[in-house]
Amino acid sequence: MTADSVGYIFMNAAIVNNFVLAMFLGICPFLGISAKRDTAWSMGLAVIFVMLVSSICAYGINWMLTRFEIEYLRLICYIAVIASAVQLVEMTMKKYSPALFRALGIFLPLITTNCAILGVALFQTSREYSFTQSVAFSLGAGVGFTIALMLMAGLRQHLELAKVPSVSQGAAMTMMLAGLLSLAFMGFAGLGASHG
Amino acid sequence: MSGLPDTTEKITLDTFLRGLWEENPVFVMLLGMCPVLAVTNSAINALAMGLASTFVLVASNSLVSLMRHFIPKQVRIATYIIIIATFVTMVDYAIQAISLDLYNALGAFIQLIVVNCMILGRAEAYASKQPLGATIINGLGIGAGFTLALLSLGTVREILGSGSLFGVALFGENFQPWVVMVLPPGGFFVLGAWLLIFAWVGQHRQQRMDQQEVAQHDS
Amino acid sequence: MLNALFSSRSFKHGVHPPDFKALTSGLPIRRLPFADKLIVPLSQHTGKPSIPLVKPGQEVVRGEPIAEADGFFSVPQHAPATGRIENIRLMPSARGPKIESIILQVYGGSTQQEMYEYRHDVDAMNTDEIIQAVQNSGMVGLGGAAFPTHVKMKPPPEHRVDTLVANGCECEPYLTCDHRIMLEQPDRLIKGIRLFMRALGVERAVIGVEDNKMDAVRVIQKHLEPNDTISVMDVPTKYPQGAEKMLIQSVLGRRVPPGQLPSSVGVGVFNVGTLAQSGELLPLGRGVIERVVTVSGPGVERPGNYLVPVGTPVRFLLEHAGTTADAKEVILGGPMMGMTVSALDVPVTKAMSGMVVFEHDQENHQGPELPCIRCGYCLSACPMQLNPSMLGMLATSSDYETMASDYHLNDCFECGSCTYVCPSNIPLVQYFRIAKSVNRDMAAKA
Amino acid sequence: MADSRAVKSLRSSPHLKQSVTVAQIMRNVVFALIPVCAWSVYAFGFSVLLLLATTTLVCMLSEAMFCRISGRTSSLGDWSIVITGLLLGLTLPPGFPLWMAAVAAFVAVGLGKALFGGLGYNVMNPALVGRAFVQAAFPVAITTWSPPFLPGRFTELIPSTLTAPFMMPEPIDAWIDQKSIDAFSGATPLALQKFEQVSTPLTELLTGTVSGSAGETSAIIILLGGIYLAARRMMDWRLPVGVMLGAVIVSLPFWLLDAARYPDPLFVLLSGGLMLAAVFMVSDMVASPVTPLGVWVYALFIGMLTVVIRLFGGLTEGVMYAILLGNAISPLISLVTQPKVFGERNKS
Amino acid sequence: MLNIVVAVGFMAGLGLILATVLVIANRRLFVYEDPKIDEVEDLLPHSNCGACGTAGCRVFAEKLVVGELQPGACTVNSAEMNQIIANYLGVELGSQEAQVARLACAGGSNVAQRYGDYRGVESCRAAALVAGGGKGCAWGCLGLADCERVCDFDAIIMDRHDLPQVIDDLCTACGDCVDICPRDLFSLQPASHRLWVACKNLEKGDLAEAECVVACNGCGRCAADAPGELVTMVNNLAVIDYSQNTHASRVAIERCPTGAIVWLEGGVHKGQEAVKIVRKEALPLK
Amino acid sequence: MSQADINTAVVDPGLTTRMLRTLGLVAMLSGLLVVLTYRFTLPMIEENKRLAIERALFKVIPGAVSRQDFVITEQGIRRAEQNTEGVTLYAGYDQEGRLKGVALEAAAAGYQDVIRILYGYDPYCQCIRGFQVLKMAETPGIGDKIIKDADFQQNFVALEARAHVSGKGLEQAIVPVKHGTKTEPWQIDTISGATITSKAIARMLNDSAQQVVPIIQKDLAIVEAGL
Ligand SMILES: Cc1cc2nc3c(=O)[nH]c(=O)nc-3n(C[C@H](O)[C@H](O)[C@H](O)COP(=O)(O)O)c2cc1C
Ligand SMILES: Cc1cc2nc3c(=O)[nH]c(=O)nc-3n(C[C@H](O)[C@H](O)[C@H](O)COP(=O)(O)O)c2cc1C
Ligand SMILES: Cc1cc2nc3c(=O)[nH]c(=O)nc-3n(C[C@H](O)[C@H](O)[C@H](O)COP(=O)(O)O)c2cc1C
Ligand SMILES: Cc1cc2nc3c(=O)[nH]c(=O)nc-3n(C[C@H](O)[C@H](O)[C@H](O)CO)c2cc1C
Ligand code: SF4
Ligand code: SF4
Ligand code: SF4
Ligand code: SF4
Ligand code: FES
Repeated sequence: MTADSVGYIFMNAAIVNNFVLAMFLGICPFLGISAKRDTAWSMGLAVIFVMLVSSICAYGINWMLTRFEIEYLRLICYIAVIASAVQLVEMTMKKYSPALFRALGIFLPLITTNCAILGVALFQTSREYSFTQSVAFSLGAGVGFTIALMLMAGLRQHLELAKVPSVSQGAAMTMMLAGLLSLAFMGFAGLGASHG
Repeated sequence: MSGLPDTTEKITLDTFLRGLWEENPVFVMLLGMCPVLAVTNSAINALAMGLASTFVLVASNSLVSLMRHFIPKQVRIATYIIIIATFVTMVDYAIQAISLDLYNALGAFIQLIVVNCMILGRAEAYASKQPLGATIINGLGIGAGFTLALLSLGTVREILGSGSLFGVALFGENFQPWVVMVLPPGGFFVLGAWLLIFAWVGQHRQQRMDQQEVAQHDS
Repeated sequence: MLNALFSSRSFKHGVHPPDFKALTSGLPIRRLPFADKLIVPLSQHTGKPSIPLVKPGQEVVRGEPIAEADGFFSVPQHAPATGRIENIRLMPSARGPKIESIILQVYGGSTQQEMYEYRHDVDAMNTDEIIQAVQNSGMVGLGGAAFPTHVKMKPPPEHRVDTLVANGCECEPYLTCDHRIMLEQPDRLIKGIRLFMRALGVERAVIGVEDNKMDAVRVIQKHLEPNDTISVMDVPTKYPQGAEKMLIQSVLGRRVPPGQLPSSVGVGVFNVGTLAQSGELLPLGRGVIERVVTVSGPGVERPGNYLVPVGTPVRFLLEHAGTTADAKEVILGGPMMGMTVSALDVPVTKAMSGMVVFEHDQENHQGPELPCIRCGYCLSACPMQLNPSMLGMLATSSDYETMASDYHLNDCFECGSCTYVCPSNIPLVQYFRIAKSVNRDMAAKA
Repeated sequence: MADSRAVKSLRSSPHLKQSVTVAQIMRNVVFALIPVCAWSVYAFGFSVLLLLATTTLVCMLSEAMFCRISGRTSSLGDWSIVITGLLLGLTLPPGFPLWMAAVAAFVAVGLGKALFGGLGYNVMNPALVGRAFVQAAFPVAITTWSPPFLPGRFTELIPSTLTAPFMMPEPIDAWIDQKSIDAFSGATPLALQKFEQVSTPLTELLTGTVSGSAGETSAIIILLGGIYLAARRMMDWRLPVGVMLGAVIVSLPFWLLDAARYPDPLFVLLSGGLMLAAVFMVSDMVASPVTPLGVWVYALFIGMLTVVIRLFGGLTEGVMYAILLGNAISPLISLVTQPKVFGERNKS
Repeated sequence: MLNIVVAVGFMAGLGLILATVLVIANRRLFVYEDPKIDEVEDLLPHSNCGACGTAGCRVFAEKLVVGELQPGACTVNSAEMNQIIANYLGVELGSQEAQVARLACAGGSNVAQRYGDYRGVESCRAAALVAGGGKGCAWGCLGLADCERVCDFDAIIMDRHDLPQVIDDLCTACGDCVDICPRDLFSLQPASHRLWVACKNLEKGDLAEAECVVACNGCGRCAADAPGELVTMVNNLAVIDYSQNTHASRVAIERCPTGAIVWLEGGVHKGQEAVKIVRKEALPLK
Repeated sequence: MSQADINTAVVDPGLTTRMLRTLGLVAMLSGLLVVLTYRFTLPMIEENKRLAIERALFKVIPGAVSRQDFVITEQGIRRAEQNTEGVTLYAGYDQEGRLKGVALEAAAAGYQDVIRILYGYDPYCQCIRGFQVLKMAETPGIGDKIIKDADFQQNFVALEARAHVSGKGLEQAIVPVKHGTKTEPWQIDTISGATITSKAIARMLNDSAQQVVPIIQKDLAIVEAGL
């Protein structure tokens, strides 16, 4: 696979340079929403969806900004549009699909302040991805986020049944677990790049 | 909300100090973790990031505080974010102008200050309710707490991971750096270790306090 | 199809505890003398307690009904001996709570010859009459569950029963009472089976016997006619082969679905003791007033199989069999499922098949409880194919609801196989009992 | 007796207990490991002896310390920590500096085990947590191999072994060149295969006359240990078998496709730490699923992932990371592979 | 200069577009939820204990806002906070007779017989399932502290005779202990009730006293002394009819020979004729 | 709240204007602030960027002191002007304005992520004279040997990249070989222990050189004309 093939971009974002475990993006929700598997799953889905939406928005905005030669407004535009898009999605969901809203909705405001979302938009721009590449990248990032979240949730829920010493309960242990996961993900380094 | 108690804060020393420890955004509130982990592989990066975030925090929150009576609830998040993004962009260009190396080292994380939950969180929870003075002082405190936390990670990671501090080699030629410390897992581990230490100390202090209380009851 | 290929002659999993049956399997059944006082609990069966028919001070003849059934889901009680009713009051029971019991002052030996009975011509009776006669005899499952036998003879109408399975496995270590019954009373057993077959309207009966009791198989075979509708089948010796679901799987290859009764797969299961006693009692119209009890274990001086009047205090039985100085733990039933008693004043009840006495508790329980190391031994022991490891971990964090809702707690029949193998000494079954008990309470309160 | 006074014990059933205990299981694993260690010491010399002693001792000391701190009763008696120590030592290169080995051992116990509450509660294989940590911390030292059967290996230590704490080990190429007759490439069979497409003869792999980690040497001895444990039911045979199966499933098609470029399945099985890992590490019960189906899924996952990393990743050896990742998804595997209750019918 | 104009113009346009979108969304998609619910929920203690009779604090807040319940129903919150909520919502504070958990057993290890030495999971429920746990009295407290463990408010501590003691000030009447006790010994009682029977033993006379020195032996003196039908004997046990609580008085306890019926007022008071318990250590196994 | 209240809360006409006004104003304000900052910092940033490129450039083109940018378009090499599309090529000249070499960017996937370098090409000896890493995320201590390892740098004293006579591709592809086995000038002696990273360098150099070297040779005059 070559470095700019869609497959490589997807896998690189999802696994090799996992957004959470290797790039440190979206740590706050990763720590916050990984206590229970089902919420983790819903959050993951919500993030994938919002990433896709904002990646597409960002692609469009960037095109416009470049035409007007006001690239320096990129950050503001991205974040404003993403935030509004999230809010819009949230409201639409609340109105038309309360069930889906109950499953995903509570996470949506959290996503607004999730570096991973903005990270996708910024990286795809700085790496000059094409439209399909951007989509692959955002999907990969979302899937990678979900993988990390689910693994973490599995471990944490499993540890609820353990007699964890009181000092290491809570944030400290979560952090160490994340470290261990990150350590394990180092095994994926170089995956998919040709090494012949 | 007439019935609710008035929560406007009087400025005291505590307004500032709280951010350093009790409400430390990193160690206590676990906010804004991404830059904390991502850019602390050297002390200088940590410091720069801390200062940049503090600037954005104080500046944007001041503006939010000033405008707090004019912003309708429905658009408040959008407004806050635009304000924050403005200051972030300014910092971004400032750092590029100062040093490209530093800019490259901090990577995209300068821009990602925008989404640092700490800043938006403070805007929502504090600046939108408090007057300018308190906001600035509190913002400075929180920012200092954030910088302190970044530094406490950055120094440990740099010393162990590269054998240097602020770029100055400490141990001579033959020192074996612990590469893991500057890699992603190291960030988690060092932060986890700090949290462990704090939890441990906290627990011991709690125990001592309990004992004292018991002793008082007995006498 | 694949199932048929891979299913062995027995159920999956299970354990192989040492059986210690040689202690008593060669000893014929002996009659135990009467104790001075017998205690007949009004509730020694599943279902509603019986209603006393007698008053304090009243004289009763051996075998006379002294309490009547309270509706269909209940059984009467009969006087185990001739004597005078001393009192009717709360007495300790083996399970803990005190229950209403009839206390009988027994007259001296010679008066015990008279028997209260009411002969029937059983061959002339129809189904309902047989079932009524079974209820009148006060028969309950002698295999340990003490479920009223006549209730089991009337399966729900939507189930069609086609086979009777006689449970002669006796998979519990130490116990040999069913073994002795099969050896000594094969005629009564077969009579009982034919009677029950008629009542249930089935064409076929299988007696399942573990293959460590081949002598019993041979004896029974001798009593069968050629091409008999009754057959004997030896099944592998493995605990808990005697659990009805396992036995049905072993002899018929049918699997009773979770939460269902054997009749859902067309089977009725009865213990051989139940059948043999029914075969003896029904024609005479007598009630259940005694049963065979194996008394065994390292703490017993004279192990054996005793024919014990119902209501005999455990203390009396122990005195008779003799216990060693170090006796420490008295278990009613077998060592895998039986329970220890604290008060020796509790009486022998209809469902009590054995009494095992242990000396030192260390010998069977080593060391403190350790965390589950997830060795998976319990999973490969559990005959119900549950996940005791997960259940145990959930129990230690008191998540009883999840145990029932997600991990089939209620399908556990507390056989103890998981606890038996657990290298971490986790008292899994005990946790499961706690969990079930809490869930029951919560359901009752809700 | 008659006197009720003698009868007092009240217990819940069952009143019989099979006699195998956790400590016995662990002790037997140690027994099975001893021949592996012995062969390793024989092949690489005193350096490995010191290495194994260091990891085991530091593991035991750390365990004792953490038990003290957290107020647990000491768990040294259950032998599990000895296994951790030995296995950790066996996964390190023979000339690995002892101070780094001590770091690995401390991290293994602290981060891998004590943090979560000790035996039974750890979520990842402690020995491998320790090794992964030093692999990331000291990537150069942990990829510095020395050849087996050097003359003088019982009289002289590999120079890097006794590196002073916190110092960089000195390069050992010169020392090896001086010792060995043929030129030593410093590469393990896996690296040779991956980067030069040079295959190592299977007999050498079987008997362990190749360079590599201290314990990834003789496949035969490791297998014998595994068979012993499996026969005594102290190890789940499905785990190693599953791992090997998984490895073959992935490597076979590639080999058939391009035998020059991809290694043959037998080579995949015998080279690197796969054997040691499959027999002694994947089989660690604590961090693997318990459900019958889960066991297979887990083992196959690890086997397949190992080969994927080996063939397409940046590393030559993937088994350590594969196991750690397997540990990480083990709770999820357990969850979706709950066994079917007796009598439950397939939903059709 | 043009540059600046373009930038400012663009941003203004963007701002207006976003605002318009939000305005429209706000109109079209708005789902009303009373903001007071959030405000009130913030003022509640977040214990989610259920003492108020709802499924949790959020539900309670919802019911408060619509006026179905009154703030006083939360027994965990401080009185001031409840007053704040009441003021905020402009409703009556309302009140609930303060309740506490009361234990109907006084048979600590120094007075109650034990026959068996229970070994196994340290839990009353577990013991109760093993032949009753070895306690002589089949109704009495097993002393293995299930209630102490279940109480989230640390309102129960086991005394040195392994008998739970409720600290009235801490008890929020959440009822967890009532649910957990396998012997059903706890019940929630208005804190103002003074007369209390601390026994559930249904045995009579010597049989009862043989199992526990402080058991109600069913002698009936309290029933005879108490005014009206306040105390009656049911199954050999004194039962207090709290609907007649108005004429409760200490006379009922004075002649109790075992001290099973007590008067609660700044501590536990027993009648003059009650046995004096001097024994401090546990009774030996019998 | 009654239903009527709810409706007014939503349809409050003042609210709409306030929302529009606030967001619009804030957005304008922010636009203004940003654009001012941008204008103010632009020269410094450009200067910084130029310095950074030149620092790298002059390192990979020994002897160069000034530079000129070109773009390789489909028609051949053109001077870089705004909006010329194609691969940028930086030419370095000495004091006298003589061409000392050209520099190009190349990239390939390394151990962790994509590695980007700037390499210097000497069109007269037809060889690569050095490279500078622009961006890499390789493991410190291993991957960064490509910078620090003297043996490895030795490869680039004069790494042959001769254009094929056909005018397409190289005569000899640049290939990595195992450490210590370099015999030909077009081979790269890899670093043992960091094979992956060093092979990535070889791969990216080869890929890039195969493309651009023939073109440079063809249009050398344009580049030489330079300043
Ligand atoms: C028709 C019929 C109805 C039964 N109903 C019940 C019942 O409602 N509850 C029950 O526990 N057992 C019932 N049983 C008895 C069970 O099959 C079983 O014998 C009893 O639960 C004890 O089983 P065990 O000794 O294997 O534990 C019934 C049996 C039959 C044949
Ligand atoms: C674990 C377990 C083991 C059992 N073992 C036997 C046994 O060995 N013999 C037996 O007759 N019943 C045994 N039973 C009871 C049977 O399941 C079933 O209830 C009984 O055979 C029905 O006959 P009964 O009602 O006549 O007692 C066992 C039950 C369980 C749960
Ligand atoms: C933590 C870690 C980091 C590594 N980083 C690099 C790297 O940056 N560059 C690289 O080429 N190989 C890296 N490797 C891979 C190994 O060193 C690999 O074995 C080596 O590249 C193969 O080269 P060899 O055939 O010369 O041994 C790393 C390995 C580990 C465990
Ligand atoms: C078959 C078997 C394999 C084991 N493998 C390991 C291992 O790979 N690493 C380890 O740290 N402990 C191992 N142990 C020991 C023990 O399970 C380990 O210390 C626990 O993981 C610590 O909680 C093993 C034990 C057994 C029985
Ligand atoms: S006691 Fe329950 S869980 Fe344990 S083996 Fe028996 S049926 Fe399975
Ligand atoms: S047998 Fe015991 S230690 Fe093993 S998995 Fe089951 S509960 Fe855990
Ligand atoms: S009151 Fe009930 S729960 Fe509490 S210790 Fe006594 S028996 Fe146990
Ligand atoms: S558990 Fe019982 S004692 Fe504790 S607060 Fe609830 S009601 Fe009161
Ligand atoms: S800083 Fe909170 S998600 Fe990144």
